[in-house]
Amino acid sequence: MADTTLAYAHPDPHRLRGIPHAAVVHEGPAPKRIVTGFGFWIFLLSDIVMFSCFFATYAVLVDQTAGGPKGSELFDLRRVAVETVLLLLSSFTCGLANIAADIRNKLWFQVGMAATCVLGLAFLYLEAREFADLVARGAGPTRSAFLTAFFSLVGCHGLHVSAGILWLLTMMAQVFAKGFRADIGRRIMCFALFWHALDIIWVAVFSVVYLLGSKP
Amino acid sequence: MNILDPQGPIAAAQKTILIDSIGIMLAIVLPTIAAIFAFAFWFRESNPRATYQPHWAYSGRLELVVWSIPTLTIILLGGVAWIGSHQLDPARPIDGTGAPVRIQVVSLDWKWLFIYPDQRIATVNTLTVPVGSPLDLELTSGSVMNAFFIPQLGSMIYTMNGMMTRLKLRADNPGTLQGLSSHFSGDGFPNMMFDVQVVPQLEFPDWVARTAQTDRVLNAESYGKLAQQSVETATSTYRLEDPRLFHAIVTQQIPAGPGPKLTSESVQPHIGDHDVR
Amino acid sequence: MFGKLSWSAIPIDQPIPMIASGVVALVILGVLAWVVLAGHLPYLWREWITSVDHKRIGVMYTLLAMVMLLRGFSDALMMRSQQAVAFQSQGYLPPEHYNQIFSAHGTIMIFFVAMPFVIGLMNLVVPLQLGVRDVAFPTLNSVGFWLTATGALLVNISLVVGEFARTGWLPYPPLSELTYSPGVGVDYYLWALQISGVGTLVAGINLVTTVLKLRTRGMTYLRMPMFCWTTLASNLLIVAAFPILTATLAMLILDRYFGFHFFTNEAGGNVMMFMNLIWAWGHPEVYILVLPAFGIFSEVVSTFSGKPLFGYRSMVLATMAICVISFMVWLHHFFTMGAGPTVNAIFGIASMIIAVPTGVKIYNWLFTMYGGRIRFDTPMLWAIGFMVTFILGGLTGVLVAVPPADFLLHNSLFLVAHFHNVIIGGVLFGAFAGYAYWFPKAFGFRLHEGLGKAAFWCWLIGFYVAFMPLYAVGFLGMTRRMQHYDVPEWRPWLLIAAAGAVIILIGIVFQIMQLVVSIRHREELRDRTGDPWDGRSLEWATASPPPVFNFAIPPDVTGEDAYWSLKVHAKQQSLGKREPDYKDIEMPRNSPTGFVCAFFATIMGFALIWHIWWMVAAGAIGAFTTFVAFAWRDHDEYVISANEVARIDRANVEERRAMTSLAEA
Amino acid sequence: MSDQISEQHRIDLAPGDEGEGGVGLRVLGYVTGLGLALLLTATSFFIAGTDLVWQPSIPVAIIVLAIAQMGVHLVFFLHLTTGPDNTNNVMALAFGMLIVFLVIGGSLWIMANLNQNMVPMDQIMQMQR
Repeated sequence: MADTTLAYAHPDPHRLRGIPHAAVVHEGPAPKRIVTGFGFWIFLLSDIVMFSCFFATYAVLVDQTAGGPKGSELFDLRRVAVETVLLLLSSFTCGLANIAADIRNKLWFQVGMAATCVLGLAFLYLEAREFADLVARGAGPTRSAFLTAFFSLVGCHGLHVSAGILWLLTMMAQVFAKGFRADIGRRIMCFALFWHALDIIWVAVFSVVYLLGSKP
Repeated sequence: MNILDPQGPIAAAQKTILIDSIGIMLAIVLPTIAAIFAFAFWFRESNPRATYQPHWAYSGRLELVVWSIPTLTIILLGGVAWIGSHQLDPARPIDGTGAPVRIQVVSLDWKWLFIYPDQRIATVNTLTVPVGSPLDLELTSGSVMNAFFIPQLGSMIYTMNGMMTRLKLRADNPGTLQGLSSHFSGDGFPNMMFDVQVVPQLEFPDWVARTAQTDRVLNAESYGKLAQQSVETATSTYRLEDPRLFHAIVTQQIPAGPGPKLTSESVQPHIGDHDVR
Repeated sequence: MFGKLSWSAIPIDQPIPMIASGVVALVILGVLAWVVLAGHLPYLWREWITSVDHKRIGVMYTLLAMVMLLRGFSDALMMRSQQAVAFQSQGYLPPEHYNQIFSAHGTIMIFFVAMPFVIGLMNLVVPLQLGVRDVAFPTLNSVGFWLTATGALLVNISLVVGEFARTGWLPYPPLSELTYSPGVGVDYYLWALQISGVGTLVAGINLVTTVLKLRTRGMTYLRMPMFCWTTLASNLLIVAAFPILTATLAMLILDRYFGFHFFTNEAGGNVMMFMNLIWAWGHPEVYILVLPAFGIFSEVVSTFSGKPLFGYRSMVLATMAICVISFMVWLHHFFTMGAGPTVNAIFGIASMIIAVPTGVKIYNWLFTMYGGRIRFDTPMLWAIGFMVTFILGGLTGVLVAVPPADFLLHNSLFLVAHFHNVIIGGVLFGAFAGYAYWFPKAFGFRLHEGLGKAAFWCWLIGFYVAFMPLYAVGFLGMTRRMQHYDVPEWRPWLLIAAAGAVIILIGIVFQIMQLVVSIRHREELRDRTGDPWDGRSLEWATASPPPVFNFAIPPDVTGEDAYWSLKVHAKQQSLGKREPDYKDIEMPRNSPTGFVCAFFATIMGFALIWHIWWMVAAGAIGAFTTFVAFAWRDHDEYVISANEVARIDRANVEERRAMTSLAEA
Repeated sequence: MSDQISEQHRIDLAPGDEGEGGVGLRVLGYVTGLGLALLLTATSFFIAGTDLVWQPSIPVAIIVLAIAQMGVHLVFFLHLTTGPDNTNNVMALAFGMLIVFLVIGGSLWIMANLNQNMVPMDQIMQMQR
C-alpha cells in the first residue's frame, strides 16, 4: 500500500509528515474479551459517579440531624469491622473463582463463587440487622436529612451487593449448565470487576460514613 | 419593567455591563458573520473566478489567530465578570441619601409578604420604599422556591424555605414600579406581581403612620391564613405583632405552607413507608 | 388492586387532551391495523423490532425523535398561542393544563427529540465511519433504544391517564415534593426519565467502547473523522453525567415514595442540593447534544466545500476541551441563588472559557469554506444557517454567563430565547443537516431537494421571527412560564413570536411532505453510487443502503479523509481490478431482548407511578427472566458465507463502477 | 471478532485481566492484596478509636488510608498497571476520577458557600438564644 501514500499528493493535509509511519499504526478492532471488559469498565466508572452523588449529598446533609441522633450515637464500629472483613474476604474468594474460571476448573470455580456468595449474604445480613436496629430505635430514614442520606448511601451499596449476589447465582448456574463458554467467561470477568468495585466503594463508605462519623 | 430603563444604581450598573458585553462581543461576532456570508458567496461552485485549493487545510499562523481572538475576548469579558460580580454582589452594602430601610420579604403561595420590622408594619403584594434610601432586604420563602425581582431596580434573587438570602437595592426616582416572581412556583405563579411605590423621603413616615393604623394584625395565626394557597388580587396592609415573625419563618419554627388542599381520594399523599398500600 | 389508579384519572372533562389523545390513538390503531392486515407484522418483527443492526436501530431512534418532535412542537404551538391571547385574561388554557404543557414540552424536546436524534445519527454513522461491522454491544444497543422508547411512551400515556408534571422540565423541589405536587404528574416524569436514562447510559457506554476499541485497521485516533471525535466526547459526557441524573432523580423518588428528606422543607432537607446536582448533569447534557451536531457540521462543511476540514487537530483539541470544561461550569444555572461573588465569578469565567474552543470551531468551519468549491445542497444550507444562528446564541450565552448581567436576565424570556437559539440553531439544525446528509446512505435514495430547501428557509425565518421577540420581551422583564399577564408592552412581541411558531409549523409541514414525496419518487432519487455527495469518509465507501455487514472487506486506512484518498488513488490507478479475497462474516443474531425488556419496563414504570405494587414485582421478575434467558442462548451469532458476501459485494461494485464511468463520460 | 487474543493485540488488555503469570503467582497476588487491605483497614479502625494521635489529624489520616486501600484494590484485585496494555483502562479511570472529584469537590464547595451566605438556620437560632 506504500504507493498509495505516494500517489496521493496530500496524504496528511495537516502537516503530520515527518512523524514515522510506525507511530501511527492501528491494528483494527479489538477482540471481544477486551471490548466487553472495557465496556463494563466504563459502566463501573459511571456507577462510581452515581455513588459520588450520594457521597456528596451525605457530606452536605451530615449535620442536618433535625434534633435527631447523630452518627456517633448510632454507629457500632465493631459490626462495621466485621462487615468489612467479610467483604474483603469475599473479594479474595471472588478472585480465586476468577482464576479457576481462567484455568477452566469447574469445581474450584463453584467453591470460590459459593464462598463469595455466603460471605456476601453474611454482609447483607449484618447490614439488614443494623438498619432494623436503627429503625427500631426511631432513627429510620424519615427521621432527619442526615439519616435519609445515610440510609440511601449505605443502602445503595447494599442494593448493589444484593444485585451482585443475584448475578453471582446466575453465573454459577450458567457454568453448571453450559460450562466455560467464551461468552460466559466474559461475564465472569465482568462479575469479578463488579464485585471488586463494590469493595472499593465500601472502603469509601466505612471511612467516610462510619469512621469519620463516629467522632462526636 | 424595562431593564434597559433602570431606576436605581444596581440596575443601572448591570445594564451598563450588559450593553458593554454585547458591544465587546459584537466587535468580533459581526465580522465573523460577514466573513461567513462572504466566503460562502465567493467560493460558491459556480464562481469561476474563485481559486479552488482542495488541499489547503492547515495554517499555523491562522490557527494561532483563531485561538487568540476568542481567548482575548473572553479574558476581557472575564475581567468584567470578575469585577462585576464583586461590585454588584447582591449582598454588598450600598449607600444612599436617606436612612436605610430594612424589609423582610416572604414569598408565599401565591403572593408576596413584605415585613417592615422596624416600622412594625407589613404589606401584601405592594412594596413602599423611600427614594434614595438603601434598601436592606432579607428574603425567604414560606413554601416553595420563588425569585424576587424588580426589573428596574436590578438583581433578582431566589427565596427558599429555611434559608435567608440578602439583597441591597436603591430606588432613585419616585414613581410606581412593578415587581414579579421570576421563578415558577405553581398554578398561581403569574399572579405574583406586585407594585413598588417609590415615595419621597418625607412621605415615607406618613405612609408608615397611615399603615400602622390598620386594624389587621399580622401574627402567627394570620400568617397561617396567608400561607394557604390563594391568589390575592387586592393589596392589604397589617400591623406587625412580633418583629421576630420573619425569624420564626426562616428558622422553620412556623412550618412551611401546606400546599394544595387534597380534593379527591386519588391524590392522597403517601408520607412514610408505613402508608404504602 | 390498582393502587391510586381509578377511572377518575382519565380527564374526560378536558376536551383538548382528550381530543388530541383520541386522534393519536386512532392513528396508532390505524397504523397497527394496517400493519397486521397487510401482513407486515412478521417483517417488522424480524427486520426492525428485534434487529440488532446499528443502522436499523439508528433509524428507529431518529424516527422516534421525529414523531416526538411533532408532539413537542404541538405543545410549543399551544404555549405560543396561549401567551398571544392571555393578555389580561386567562386565555384558553387553565394554569394546571398550561403548566403541564411547558413541562412536557421541555422534557420531550430534550429527552425524546434531541437525545434520540443525535444518538440515532451516531448509531447509524459511527460504525460506518470507523469501518467496522457493528457497535460494540449490538443487543444492548437494541435494549437502549427500546428503553428510550419506553420513556417516551410513559410521557405520552400521561396525556390520557392521570397528568404530567406541572413543575417545569426540571422538577425543582420543594414544588415537586409530595406536599406541593401530590398528583402523579411528577411520578410520570421521574419514571419516564429514569427508564430512558438507563437506555441513554447504555447507548453511551456502547458508543464510547465502539470508538475506543473498534476501529478498522489503520484508523488511528488522529485519522478518525471529526464526527467520531465528537461522538466520543459526547458519549464520554453521557457516561459521566447521566449517573448524576439517575442519582438525583432517585433521591427525589425516595422523598416522594418513602418520605425521605433529601430536598424537603422539613427535617433538614436541602433544596439547593437538588439544583446543584441536577445542573451538574444538566450542563454537560447541553454539550452531549451539541457536540455531535458540531461533528455533523464538520463533515458537512468539509464535504460540500470539497476540502479537508481546516485545522483538524485544533478541532480535536477544542472538542476534548469542551468535553472536560463543560463539567466545571454548572453553577451558572443558579447565579441568583445567593452564592458569594467569588464563586459566581469563577463559574462565570469558566463558562465563558467554553466559548473559546467553540469560537475556534466556528473559525475552522469558516476557513474550511475558504478556497473551497461550495455546493449549496440542503445539508450545507443548514450548516450555514447554523453558523450564523449559533454565533448569536453563543453571544447571548456568554452574556448570561456574566453574573451581573444574569441577575437581570435569569429565568426571563431572554434566557428562553438563548437556549432555544443554541438548541434549535445548534442541535436541531445539526440533526436536520445530518438527516438530509445521511438519508441516502440509510435508505439508498436522496431526499427531495426543493422541499428540503423550503423547509430550511421556513425553519430559519420562523426561528428568527419566533425567538428574536423573546429576546426583546426578556429585556422588558417578562419571566418564563407565565400562563397569563397584564403588561401591555409585552403583548406585541408575543404576537410576533406566535407568528414565528406558525412559520416553523409550515417548515415542519414541508419536511413531512419532503419525506412523503421522496418515498414516492424514490426510483428517480435512487443513489446507486453509494456516494451521492462526493464524500470523504468511509461511510461513503460502501453501498447505499449498506449491506448488513457494512463492508465486505474491512477497509485499510492509510491517512485522513480515508475514502477521499481511496478515490484519488482509484482515479490515478484506474479502479482496482483484482477481486478481493472474501471471507465468511460472523454477525450478531437478532434478539427480542430489547423489546421484551422495554415491555416489562413499561409495565413496571406504569405500576410504580400508580403504586400498583404487585405489578411492579411482576415487571421486575419479567425483566430479570429476560436477561437470564438471553444469557442462556447458545448461539448469538450467525455466519454469512463468503459466497454470499461475494455475491452482494460484486453487485455493489458493478453498480458503482457503472455509475462512476457514466459520470466521467 | 474472536476470543483469541492475536499476536497484534498484545498491546491491549481487558480491565481486570493479568498479562502473565501462573496460577500460583496469581493466587499470591490476591493473598498479598488481601493482606495489605486487611492491614490498612485495621489501621483505619485503630486510628479512628485511639487517643494516641493528634485528634484533628484523624480525618486526614483516615482519608489517606482509604485512598491507599483503594489503590491496593485497584492494583492487586483489578490488576491495573501503568503498562501500555492498560493505557485505555487507566485513562478511563482517570476521567472517572476527575468527574468524581469535580462532582464531590464542586458540590461541597458550592454548598458550603451557599450555606455561609444563607446564614443557616441553626446559626440564627444560636443568635436568638
